Amino acid sequence: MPVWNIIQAVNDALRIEMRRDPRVVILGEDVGKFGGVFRATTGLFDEFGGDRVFDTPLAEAGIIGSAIGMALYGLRPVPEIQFADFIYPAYDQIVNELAKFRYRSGGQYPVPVVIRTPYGGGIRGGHYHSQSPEAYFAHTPGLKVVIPSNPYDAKGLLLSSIRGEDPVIFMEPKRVYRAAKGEVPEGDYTVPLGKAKVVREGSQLTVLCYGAMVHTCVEAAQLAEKDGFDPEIIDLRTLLPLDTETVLESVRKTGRVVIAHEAPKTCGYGAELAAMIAEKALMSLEAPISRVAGFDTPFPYTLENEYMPSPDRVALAIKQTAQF
Amino acid sequence: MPVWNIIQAVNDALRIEMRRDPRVVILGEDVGKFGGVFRATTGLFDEFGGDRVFDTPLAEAGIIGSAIGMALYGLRPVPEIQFADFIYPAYDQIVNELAKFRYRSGGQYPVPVVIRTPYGGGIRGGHYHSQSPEAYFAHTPGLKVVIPSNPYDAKGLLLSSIRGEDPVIFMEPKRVYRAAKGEVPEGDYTVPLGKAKVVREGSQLTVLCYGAMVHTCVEAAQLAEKDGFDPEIIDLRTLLPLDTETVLESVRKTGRVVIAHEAPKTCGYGAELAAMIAEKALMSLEAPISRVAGFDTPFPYTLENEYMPSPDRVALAIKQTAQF
Amino acid sequence: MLAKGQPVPIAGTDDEPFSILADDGTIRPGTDAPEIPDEQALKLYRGMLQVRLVDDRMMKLQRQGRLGFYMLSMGEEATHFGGAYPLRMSDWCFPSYREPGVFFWRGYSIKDYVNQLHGNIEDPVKGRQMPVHHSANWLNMVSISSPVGTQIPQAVGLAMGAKISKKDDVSLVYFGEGATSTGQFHVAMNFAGVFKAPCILFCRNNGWAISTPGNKQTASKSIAIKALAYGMPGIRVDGNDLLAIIAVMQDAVARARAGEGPTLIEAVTYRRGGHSSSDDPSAYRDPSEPKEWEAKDPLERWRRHLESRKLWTQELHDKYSQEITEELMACVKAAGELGNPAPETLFDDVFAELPPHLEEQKAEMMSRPRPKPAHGGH
Amino acid sequence: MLAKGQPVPIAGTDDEPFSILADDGTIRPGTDAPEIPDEQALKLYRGMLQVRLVDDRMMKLQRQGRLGFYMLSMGEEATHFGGAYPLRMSDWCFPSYREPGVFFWRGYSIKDYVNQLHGNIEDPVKGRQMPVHHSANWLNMVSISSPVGTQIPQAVGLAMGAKISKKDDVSLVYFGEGATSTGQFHVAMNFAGVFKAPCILFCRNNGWAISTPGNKQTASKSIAIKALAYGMPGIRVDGNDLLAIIAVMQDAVARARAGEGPTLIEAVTYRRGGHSSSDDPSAYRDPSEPKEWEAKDPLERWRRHLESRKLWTQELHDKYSQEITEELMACVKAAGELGNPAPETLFDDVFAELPPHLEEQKAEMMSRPRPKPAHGGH
Ligand SMILES: Cc1ncc(C[n+]2csc(CCOP(=O)(O)OP(=O)(O)O)c2C)c(N)n1
Ligand SMILES: Cc1ncc(C[n+]2csc(CCOP(=O)(O)OP(=O)(O)O)c2C)c(N)n1
Ligand SMILES: [Mg+2]
Ligand SMILES: [Mg+2]
Repeated sequence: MPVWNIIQAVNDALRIEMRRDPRVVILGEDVGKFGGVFRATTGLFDEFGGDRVFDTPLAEAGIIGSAIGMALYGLRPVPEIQFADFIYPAYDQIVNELAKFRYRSGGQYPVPVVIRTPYGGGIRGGHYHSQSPEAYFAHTPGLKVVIPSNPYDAKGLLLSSIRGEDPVIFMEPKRVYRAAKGEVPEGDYTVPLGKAKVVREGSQLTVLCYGAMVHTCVEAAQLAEKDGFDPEIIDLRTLLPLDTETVLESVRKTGRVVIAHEAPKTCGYGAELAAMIAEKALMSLEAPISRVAGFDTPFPYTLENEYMPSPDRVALAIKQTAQF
Repeated sequence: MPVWNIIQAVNDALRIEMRRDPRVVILGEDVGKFGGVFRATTGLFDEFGGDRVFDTPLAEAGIIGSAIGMALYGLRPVPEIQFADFIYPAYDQIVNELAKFRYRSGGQYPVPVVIRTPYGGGIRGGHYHSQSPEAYFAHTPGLKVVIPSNPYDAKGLLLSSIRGEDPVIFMEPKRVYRAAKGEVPEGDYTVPLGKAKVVREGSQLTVLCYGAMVHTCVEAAQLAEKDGFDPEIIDLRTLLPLDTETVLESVRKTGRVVIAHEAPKTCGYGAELAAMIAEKALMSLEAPISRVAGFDTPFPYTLENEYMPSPDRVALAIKQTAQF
Repeated sequence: MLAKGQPVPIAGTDDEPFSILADDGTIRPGTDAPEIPDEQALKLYRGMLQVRLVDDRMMKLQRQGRLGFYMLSMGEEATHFGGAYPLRMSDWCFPSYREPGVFFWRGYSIKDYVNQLHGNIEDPVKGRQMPVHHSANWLNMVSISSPVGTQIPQAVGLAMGAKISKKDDVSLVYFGEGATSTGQFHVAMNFAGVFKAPCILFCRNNGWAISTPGNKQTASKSIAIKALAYGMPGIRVDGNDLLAIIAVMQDAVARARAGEGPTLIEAVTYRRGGHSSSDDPSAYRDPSEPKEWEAKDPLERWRRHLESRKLWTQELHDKYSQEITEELMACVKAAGELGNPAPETLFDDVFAELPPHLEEQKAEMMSRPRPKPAHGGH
Repeated sequence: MLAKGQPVPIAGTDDEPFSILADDGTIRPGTDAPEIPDEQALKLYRGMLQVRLVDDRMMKLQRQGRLGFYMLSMGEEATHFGGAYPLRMSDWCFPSYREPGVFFWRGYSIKDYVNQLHGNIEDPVKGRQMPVHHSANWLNMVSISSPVGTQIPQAVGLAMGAKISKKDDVSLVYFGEGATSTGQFHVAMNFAGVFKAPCILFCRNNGWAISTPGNKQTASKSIAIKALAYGMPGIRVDGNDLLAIIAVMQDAVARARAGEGPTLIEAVTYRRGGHSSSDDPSAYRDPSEPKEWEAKDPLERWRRHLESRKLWTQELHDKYSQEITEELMACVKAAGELGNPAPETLFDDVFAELPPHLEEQKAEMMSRPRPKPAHGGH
């Protein structure tokens, strides 16, 4: 099996699906000949031509709006938004249109559009190249939200997303685009949406995370382990629908929870996780639920390392929660 | 003291502030001569003229973008977005610009813009005239989020908002625009941002709510009371910054929490409230935290009464939580 | 003036709208009018009449409190049928909320129409949207949404999709002049130009966007001239002249189908009624204005045209009116008697399959004692 | 050709960009060139040279890993100074990320510039933004943001604000041709037209938006022609001709100040470097293209002009270069030695006052053992 990074895995998934399904088209800024600013669509223009892989004018509302139209005609558009920070001009098309089309038409008009977009900090990008807007989308009924943390999942989840019948916000952790490497089977396979994965079994406390934060949490666990702690780490993989079962099972076992994400704490996805647990497993809890998150400030530039949850910070939360 | 409804109170606040401060200007769709589709700006065009109260072309991004520019020049714009459901074309201007201007400029450029917008269901408006997008804004660092439930607060909070130095999303509960009546002092007074209000003292459990839902919760309390329950009801008034102290004090007293809002449950503002409580007052809790919220579907038309938390539904949650 | 079949000129700055039918219903000399077979000509008349009668009845129902909301298109009916007539059934239409005639022309029944307004159990969109937000996938009529302008990039995208799929289907998208101020209009026009999308962008310039008049909406000399900003033809047409609209639409459709790209059409008309049943136009406009436009009524102009062709008779008109009214009244009665969609249908169609969290919410709802009956339905 | 002081014509479809300076630096016959006093003419030269030298050095620092990111404006310097020169200090400018010359002209120091790039403790924006995102409120230079096009409606709004305040200040807003595809451009242009905002909308058409060439950005014949869609004058000007830009800017500013409304200026130029230090243009464009544009270099053209006016000498050039380089090197050295903003400053300026939840987060951060030193600063 080849060892790939996330970019390669995404690229491979797109290629496989475009070969398999002539309805799949890719559009976005600089995704054509250039292959995207992160090079995730490299080579696809050459293989599939400008009808199926094409650059658009600089207008995210146009990218998503036109993708919706293509989906209505029966295509399977996989638009790229260059950075998640630039998705907001398309926000109306996403939350008022894409998310509601099937519902508002009484089921007449499904619009299976998969929006790929790199998100997150750690690349010295300041607050316009580092945001983690997943909670905005998880709060919007009608959208699925998928965030892989590694190449294997990236490929399998992307294939599931494109083959599904629903709109998906597929957020790619750009900080580990190249750093997260792993074995990726060649050819076709899928990873189902809505299934979390226990990436480290542990007895003492449950760490919930997704995307690049999974790597931070694994490092944190290694630090904590040295001091004798034994956390379980769950990579959620899909935020919506959430794999409540896997989460609750772990929480019921450990009775303690740390949640980590990069997005600002207030009303972040961690709030939903904590609330869900406080609703369904309160009586299992032996310690306050701890959220390690970005601060409630815009994402900074120079101080990004202070801003983003670090392994140290997560490890501290693990220890404090375990010792509560 | 006159008995006014919320529309009258908002109108009065705008008039008072426009008289007091020549920097205040109002802009939006149909806010001029017509006085706004809900008539909240009635009479202001006549009193202050078309330079200070004016209709714009149909473009929310233009309304908020230009309001930011006016604020940079030293004005105090109070733009109206006709329905909160139509705020998304301005989302980029709000979350990437308005919210971050002060921060990103190192404090050089405050932009005190107060966006007024009617929100919420119950007017048979279907999913494009009923949304409650407050969580999107509460999750965005740099914005204050204010939601009055009654005329007195509407006036006092709006005056505080306009006089403050920060951008504010001021959401008005349109279902009770006319139905919520109350005594409103003439002339100037303010209600401070960031202070919740206990609207019903109770010993048994804490109900957290805001906006139109306050009325639903008060009705629910009356129902529950008949069966011998004694809930405390807190009207949050400001969602960001949240009055954590008042909330926690009550929770520590009662040990039980019901949260009610109209917005979809997942990642709604209730998630933040529950998470905050699970972090800071877990050990006081004697029952799971219950969220009574809109379902995770788009807002429906015919079935809106099934969708929106009703007094019955909140009362049931009160009883179940109290009896847990 | 525009001769049919010739390339559509880019609208100049001060163009009078292109017109074929004179006020008396005759064909203006020197214009090359499209030929509309008698049967079709009458069908168009019947269609416009149907919109008029339906609108009238629905506004009454609304005033009686039997409908939650309604939007009239009185005086703008020619834009519906002029747009719809030149299309094939495999073409697509993205309506805004003020073109019921397009639905009817393509085969949407009064029954479906009235049921949608009631949001009852037979509403094609299952009571999910406000009145006038129709959707008919069996007619390639796309679901209407309230946010102004959002349908425009979608229509362009659909046309791009047809082109990518090597089909010669075209899409037609309607919007008001107010919508031209939105960012959506711009990005859509720009995509259409760049991708030479087979799309017809049809602006019903009816002079008002709620209380905002056209001259506060844009400082450009016309809407059609905006086409220049996107490298596509733009044409101003008399929006109350059914024949002229058909002519410019036929040109635009032919060019789109031939791979020659999009066209912006500005149909100059007038919103004679209020914006919606919630609106009171006397608060912001001079009542003499709609009066003036009554004289330019598109239905009456078409009637005169049919008369000049010896097709129209009072008897025929009465027959149509009666047929339509009877059908309408039957549908209204039936619609009023139908119940609401079942509460549990709230959870359908959010996704293709019900995910666990919705399953749970549904179960929770169904386990509760039923709340008081909801409004709507009857 | 445009005569100064006369009303700016609306750009036709195939207009050659307006130009005053011939390639050899002389004034084209028949053009009415603005008079630039000698001292100012030299100051403009020095300014453009400074941008060139600063860019060059900063790219080197970036390549050495001493700066996180950089964006060049090589070849586009005339657009900075041509835009800045006709303004008063009470006027406002909303730059995009590619006009450092406007900052310099208005008095932004190399020190501030370099400190911003380092995000260090003396960065005027406190290390809050990526390199090249300057802000200088003491110069009415508005904070740069990365999202393309967002500054355009803000600039129009500021101009509306000046008008509402009965002041005759104007605003100037810069953007690339890529930005004209955004909804923001459209809503801004439309507001500017409707409100006759005293705003100059300045498009640096440099041919590329990252890897996307101008002809994939829009199908319109020019950017200037888009002005027609908004009822305002549009003008195409040679973006490498400092004098021509000053001329059209002076006209536009005069009309804006006189209450005659906005102007769209399209300055036709070329992005000779990569989009940014992260970009590799060889992946998508023919290297002969930038080569060709080297021959049209704006700095060189201005140099020839000064030479024709007997103002330029090699000695003067060397003196300027040396002065600039010395200042620059000193600033680079100093900037590299300065530390980062203190961690607790993370929480400043989110709001006017620190609310309780940020107070708490700050306390929590400060109570933790310090993490490894952050990047940036040095
Ligand atoms: C994005 C958005 N903003 C505001 C509204 C409220 N609104 C509904 S219709 C309308 C006016 C539309 O005018 P126009 O486009 O001319 O269409 P017409 O009603 O005249 O057919 C407005 C402002 C909306 N639906 N969507
Ligand atoms: C809304 C948004 N979408 C995408 C981007 C990514 N991006 C940054 S610059 C750029 C190209 C801009 O081109 P142009 O407007 O021509 O300006 P130039 O770089 O040529 O000066 C793109 C696509 C962005 N910053 N903002
Ligand atoms: Mg209109
Ligand atoms: Mg460019």
